[in-house]
Amino acid sequence: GGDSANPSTSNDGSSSNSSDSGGKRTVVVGGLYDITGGTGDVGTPYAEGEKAYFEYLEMKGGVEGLDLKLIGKDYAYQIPEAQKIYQELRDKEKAVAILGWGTGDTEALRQQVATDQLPFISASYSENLKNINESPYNFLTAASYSDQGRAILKWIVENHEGDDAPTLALLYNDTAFGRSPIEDIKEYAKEVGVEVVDEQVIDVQATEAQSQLLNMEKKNPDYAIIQQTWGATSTILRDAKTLGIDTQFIGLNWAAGEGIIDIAGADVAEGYIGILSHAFPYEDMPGMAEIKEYLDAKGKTVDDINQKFVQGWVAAKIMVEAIKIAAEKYPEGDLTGPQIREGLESIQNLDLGGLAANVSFAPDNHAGTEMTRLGIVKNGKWEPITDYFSYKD
Amino acid sequence: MLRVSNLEAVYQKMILALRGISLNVKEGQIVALLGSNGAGKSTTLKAISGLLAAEDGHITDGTIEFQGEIINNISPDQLVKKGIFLCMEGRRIFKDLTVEENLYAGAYTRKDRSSIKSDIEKIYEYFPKLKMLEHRKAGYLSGGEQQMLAIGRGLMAKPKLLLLDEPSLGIAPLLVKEIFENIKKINEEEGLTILVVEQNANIALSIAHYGYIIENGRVVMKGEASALLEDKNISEHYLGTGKDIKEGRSNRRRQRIVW
Amino acid sequence: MFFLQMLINGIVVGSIYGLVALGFVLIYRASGALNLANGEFVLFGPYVCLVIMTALNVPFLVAFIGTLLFSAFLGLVVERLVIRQLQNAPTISVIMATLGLSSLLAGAVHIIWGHTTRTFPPVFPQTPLNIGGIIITPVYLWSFIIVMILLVIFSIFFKYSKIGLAMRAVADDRQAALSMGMSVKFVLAMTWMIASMVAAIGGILLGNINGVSPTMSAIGLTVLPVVILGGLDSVMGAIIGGFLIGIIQNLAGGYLDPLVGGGLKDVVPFIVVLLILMLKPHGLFGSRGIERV
Amino acid sequence: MRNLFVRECGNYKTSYKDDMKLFGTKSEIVKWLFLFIILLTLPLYVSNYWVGLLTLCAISAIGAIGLNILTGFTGQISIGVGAFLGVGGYTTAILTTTYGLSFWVSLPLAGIVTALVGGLFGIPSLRLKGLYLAIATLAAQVIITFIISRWDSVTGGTAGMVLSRPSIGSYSFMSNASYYYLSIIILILTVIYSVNLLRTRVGRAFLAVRDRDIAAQIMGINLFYYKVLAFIISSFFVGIAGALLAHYTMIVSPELYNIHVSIQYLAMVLIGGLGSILGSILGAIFITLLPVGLTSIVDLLTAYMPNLYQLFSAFKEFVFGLAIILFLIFEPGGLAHIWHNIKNYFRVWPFSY
Amino acid sequence: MGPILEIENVSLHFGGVKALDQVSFHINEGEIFSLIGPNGAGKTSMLNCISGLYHPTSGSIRYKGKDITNMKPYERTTLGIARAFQNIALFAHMSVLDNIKLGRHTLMKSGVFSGGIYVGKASKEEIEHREKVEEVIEFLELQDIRHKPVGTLPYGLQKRVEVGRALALNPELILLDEPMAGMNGAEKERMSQFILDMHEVMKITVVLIEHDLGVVMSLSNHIAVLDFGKRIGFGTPKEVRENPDVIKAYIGEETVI
Ligand SMILES: Nc1ncnc2c1ncn2[C@@H]1O[C@H](COP(=O)(O)OP(=O)(O)OP(=O)(O)O)[C@@H](O)[C@H]1O
Ligand SMILES: Nc1ncnc2c1ncn2[C@@H]1O[C@H](COP(=O)(O)OP(=O)(O)OP(=O)(O)O)[C@@H](O)[C@H]1O
Ligand SMILES: CC(C)C[C@H](N)C(=O)O
Ligand SMILES: [Mg+2]
Ligand SMILES: [Mg+2]
Repeated sequence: GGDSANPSTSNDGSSSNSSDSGGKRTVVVGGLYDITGGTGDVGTPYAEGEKAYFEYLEMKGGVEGLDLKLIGKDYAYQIPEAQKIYQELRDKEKAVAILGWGTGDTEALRQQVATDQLPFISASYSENLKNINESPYNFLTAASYSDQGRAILKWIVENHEGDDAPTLALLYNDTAFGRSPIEDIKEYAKEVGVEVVDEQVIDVQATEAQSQLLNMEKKNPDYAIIQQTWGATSTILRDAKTLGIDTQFIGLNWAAGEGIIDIAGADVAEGYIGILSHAFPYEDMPGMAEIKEYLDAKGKTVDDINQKFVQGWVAAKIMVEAIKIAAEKYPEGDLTGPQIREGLESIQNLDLGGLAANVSFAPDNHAGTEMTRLGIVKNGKWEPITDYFSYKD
Repeated sequence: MLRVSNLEAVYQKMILALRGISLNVKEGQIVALLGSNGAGKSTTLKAISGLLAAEDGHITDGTIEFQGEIINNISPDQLVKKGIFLCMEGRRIFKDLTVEENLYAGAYTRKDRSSIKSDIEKIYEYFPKLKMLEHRKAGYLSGGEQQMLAIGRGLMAKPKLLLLDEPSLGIAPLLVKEIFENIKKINEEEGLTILVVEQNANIALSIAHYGYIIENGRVVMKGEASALLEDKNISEHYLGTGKDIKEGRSNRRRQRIVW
Repeated sequence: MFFLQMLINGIVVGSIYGLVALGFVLIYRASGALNLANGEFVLFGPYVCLVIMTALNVPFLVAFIGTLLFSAFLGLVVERLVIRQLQNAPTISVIMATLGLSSLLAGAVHIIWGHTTRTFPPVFPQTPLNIGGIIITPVYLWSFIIVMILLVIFSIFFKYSKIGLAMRAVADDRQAALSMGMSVKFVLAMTWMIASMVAAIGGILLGNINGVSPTMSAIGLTVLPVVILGGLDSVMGAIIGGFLIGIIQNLAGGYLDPLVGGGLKDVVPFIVVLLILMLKPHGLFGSRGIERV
Repeated sequence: MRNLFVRECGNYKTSYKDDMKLFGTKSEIVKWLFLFIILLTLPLYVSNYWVGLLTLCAISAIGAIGLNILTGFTGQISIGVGAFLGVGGYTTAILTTTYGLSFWVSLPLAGIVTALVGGLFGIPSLRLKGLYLAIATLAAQVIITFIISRWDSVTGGTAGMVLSRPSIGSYSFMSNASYYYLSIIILILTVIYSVNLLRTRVGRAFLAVRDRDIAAQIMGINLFYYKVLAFIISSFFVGIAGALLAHYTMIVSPELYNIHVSIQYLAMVLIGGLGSILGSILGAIFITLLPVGLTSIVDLLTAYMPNLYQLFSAFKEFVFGLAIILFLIFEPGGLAHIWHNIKNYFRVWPFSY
Repeated sequence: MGPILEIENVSLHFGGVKALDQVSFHINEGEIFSLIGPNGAGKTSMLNCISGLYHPTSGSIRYKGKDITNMKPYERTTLGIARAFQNIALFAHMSVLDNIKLGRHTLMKSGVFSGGIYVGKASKEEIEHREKVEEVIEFLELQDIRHKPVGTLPYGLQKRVEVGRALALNPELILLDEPMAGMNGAEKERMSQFILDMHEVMKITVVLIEHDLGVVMSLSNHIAVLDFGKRIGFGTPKEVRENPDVIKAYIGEETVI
């Protein structure tokens, strides 16, 4: 069984890795989702996006010569559970590639993944995963958290008004996810002449953050970068408004998205800036055509999905792209992890139709892109304020 | 008033504690229930007051009839409302409640809330020591003080039938006498019916009208209290030989009284 | 000023803690068990309230009362189906059962309402009050008031009502309580109903602050130090403990965080509790277990 | 405070007595030998996936036995096992990765370091009891993980550390089967040790401390010593389990050791049976495999109704809770008790109706 | 023989309550000594001071000439002081055997290592002490119920197991708090005889709290009487019986003994 993009063939028992079911080669991609855990609010649409892309492929007749399946399971954002499910995907479902989720579990699995030679695309854009030696099978499909931070710094330097050097605070939580970009941001800030005046740790599940914000206020930073999820970000924005703090808050990609406006309220979110690593459904991008086609077939509209859905869709699409390349290159026998890795590594400037920055990989580069863009909440809606750009430009 | 017939009870579905007990308590009487350790006295009282289930015990046969109604399957709190109250063995006072609160707890099911206060004063008259300890947590009381409290709590309930399980346990002799005199008095003045389990057969029979002796879960003897008092076997078994203990030792080893 | 603002913040946040802690105390008093599903009881309240408000389009107050009724019912169901079945089991089994319950209820919430965060239509005024430079959000002020009212109600309840006495008796010695004619079933049912309602109130206030999402149930664990600090069986303790932990958290956050690189807010309550317990093993107001031989 | 472990009435557990009978008769020795052989040959006939799961079960069982010594036998509830697993895991991570020590040296050291840390957090047991003590161990959980995630220079902070599988000479325990053998042998040693310990003097003292500490004192038992000793012994095994787990998953990170882990372990000993070694093992298996079983059910269901995946995931959570509750209601004695009932049934077998 | 235990001006206060008030007496080695008095007089509190569960507010306690006033309870056990409680304090779901074996805790040695390994030292010790335990079981005639969990036994038998557990300590001084409560005449006689055997055969010094005056008078060599925490009488049974204070507070005028 398993959650399958291909219901017609999923009944034959997924454990068979037989190279022909109807003359097709079976390729199983494993998925680790957070549906019921702490990040389920964004994890659910993301997982849906991934599944949707596989369903869409199926709808369009699938990939030539392949029987492509996505088998995903909920690990509720608990690392031990992720490890168990990963084993299940590897040993029972015979997955040859994985679509993952959190920073903690992705990092926890990276060595195992390397040993098992399973290419792994995670929703975590932790800079650590770029390191080819430590994580030879991990791939990043959007700008890393650190690169996002650097992009923000670049934007700040370019847009800062006033004579003094811009000052910056960092707000994050005490998890692998939260701390991932902090050192890099501090280093880069020094480079570009932004002064990091304060750091505050705010729990992912914080229901208030007043003491931290008051502390921050003492340093009176011009900007504050938030590396959090929707819940904590909304708490920060709301408390900041309550306390009348006029710092410009800027969130990394998980601290941006529709949820902020929904939870914090449009008036609180107004003026908040965030990294928009992926397109919103309402943005008129060429890449949206596919999604709309899929939604139409399902009797849904773009209002039923959000940016995180798009994000999942894109991750799945990149993985499938790599599988296609691998399948072409190795037309015989079962597709293996290393072959798919090769496929990924040969992706060059993959056009995502504006849904995200184009990605390229190489054997010595698993970071798909450094490009990202910024947006602002205006009239209760996210609006891009830059195009995709790299801090290196 | 209370008629127990052929009662059989087991604990944990395997330990047979009562093997067909029958007894009768008439309204206004004091009935004494005697027997050695493990005879099933406490079990009988628990069965009557519905408290067996809490120890994983069950009535497997026989009936208990109270004022003409079969009460085998009535829950203990209902039974208290019907007027049966058990002063459990081992005191079982509420340790974390004060002495006064314990007495209030005894009166839990009473409707006449107004007279509770004065009844508490009455208990303090019976047991002046308790008055001194009024606001102390009951858990700190000495063994005997706890026993007084347990009896007092039973009296507070103003039941129709009071079941007392070894009220004299751990009570100093002077007070034992006093307690039993009080029991007698309450019985006479207020017509309270009492079924009392007691090791101190002498004193129990001296105030009781009727007595039962049970061994191994069966009634082995019954009769008017006065008659039982005079029975030689009984006095030897329950009151001791009366001889000096030191003298009677040579022939005591492994001797068991078999009924 | 900074200090004062921290202090006030602590008190207002603490009042929510106290409210949630109260739910623990109630259950503990009647059954000696820690209700580890308290966080999930907190969760149900705001969801139900939200549903009533939006689906039936009734004003908040009506929905609020409806929620209380529902919560009482939920408490009753839980007691009937779970707690009552464990009447003769050791307390630790009951604690474990509440843990199972927490997973079950969380699952139920997920099934019914999904994972997205919802927001309350503004019930309390949104503009913060500025009292001499100290800023307070009205929701917090309300929770403070409600906590105070509940403190009075429960103190009176435990001291003077028959059921209050019965609750304590039942917790002390169940069999003996039965022999007093106390219906253990009734007492437990009452307790769970009340505790569930208290949790719902806490949840609704919390939902008004941060929106409603399944992660809210984390408050259940957050307030454990509060309950312990105050003393497991003390209503007063729960509330004062709530204030204290709220204040300590904020002061630690305010003054110590900058020294250690942050993150103390969630650790400090436990450190404080550990220290205080070494001096007062039953919390500040908890009653000492009685052991006599 | 009331004793949390005692029922309101006189039920009793017989597991302690049954422990005494271990290896009693010839036929029992044969039986255990048989079981031993089955355990050792298991990887030959089950899939690699199952070998992996069984390894996790074995490792959890070691930790659960450790916790049961503390909670089941000595009556001190601990909600800090997660962090103690972490202490074990980090100790071996630091010793092997940073200092290049061999796994075979660092494994016992991980046990010892955890034992010391456990003993340290056991000191409050001098004054605390029951739920108050339980919360003190919860404090240990919070404080230890906080320290781990902040002590960057040693622990690598929130990013964690990477470990490698142990090896002897050039042979590395990289395969699932080899690691399974390693874990199962350590589990067997743990079982033998703890069964013996608990049926002798120290074990009786533990039980005495659990049931009536005042009477225990009069028996000459130094309460504080035995309470802390229980923490130490318990933590030793938890530390060993943590180290084994760390080398198995080859990573340690603070998020791996959160309170959910602590609660899972508590569930293991409760579902398995308090005060029962066998129960700890069964409980570990149950809690490790239940989610796996539920996942399979969810998978089955979604094959037919793919759109309801979300619902089924939540359903899994729901059923997990339900399973625990039903379990407690219908078998408060735990899995160990069920096991005994089955055994008794077969003992009298053709004559039981 | 000289005093084995000397109580000197012992007071014990709980808040305002004076459970013991300047109590002094001594107990001679090898005698049966009884402590009597009305309920709440402080008898159990006195035993608690002797066994170390309470520490006197003032005063001192000497055992064999050694000051033990501030010793921990478990340390006193090793000196040979054993105790049976008024409210039964057995380990309800352990067997009679294990309960009594527990009494031998201080006499055994196996620890964390030898116990865990079992083979060798620990197993030898277990078997050795099992024999001692069986002696106690035989002495108190508990053979039939050896393997029963104590919790299911009737009250009277539990009391006997409790005494057995104390005996298993090989004590020199045994403190018995109302060991005959809840027993009928015949049963009391049997318990009395056990006590006499302890005293005569095992040469144990016995301290007895008991409300049954008949038993007390016929067993004891000396008696101390407490009332409201004060010592109101001390001496041989005869002296005590004739002490007017004692008669007034405890025995009652007309009680015939
Ligand atoms: N909770 C229980 N579980 C199992 N067996 C029990 C339980 N309570 C009592 N019994 C058994 O039932 C029998 C009768 O016990 P019961 O307590 O009724 O005796 P009793 O006459 O009151 O004795 P005593 O004078 O010692 O109080 C005894 O053999 C006892 O072992
Ligand atoms: N821990 C304590 N806290 C408060 N008061 C106590 C404590 N222990 C004993 N007392 C009080 O001290 C007094 C003496 O108690 P004790 O138990 O020594 O009496 P006793 O002589 O053994 O009486 P009994 O014959 O009833 O057992 C009692 O009034 C009791 O309430
Ligand atoms: C929602 C996020 C917290 C999850 C994210 N993918 C991570 O890095 O962990
Ligand atoms: Mg009895
Ligand atoms: Mg006493």
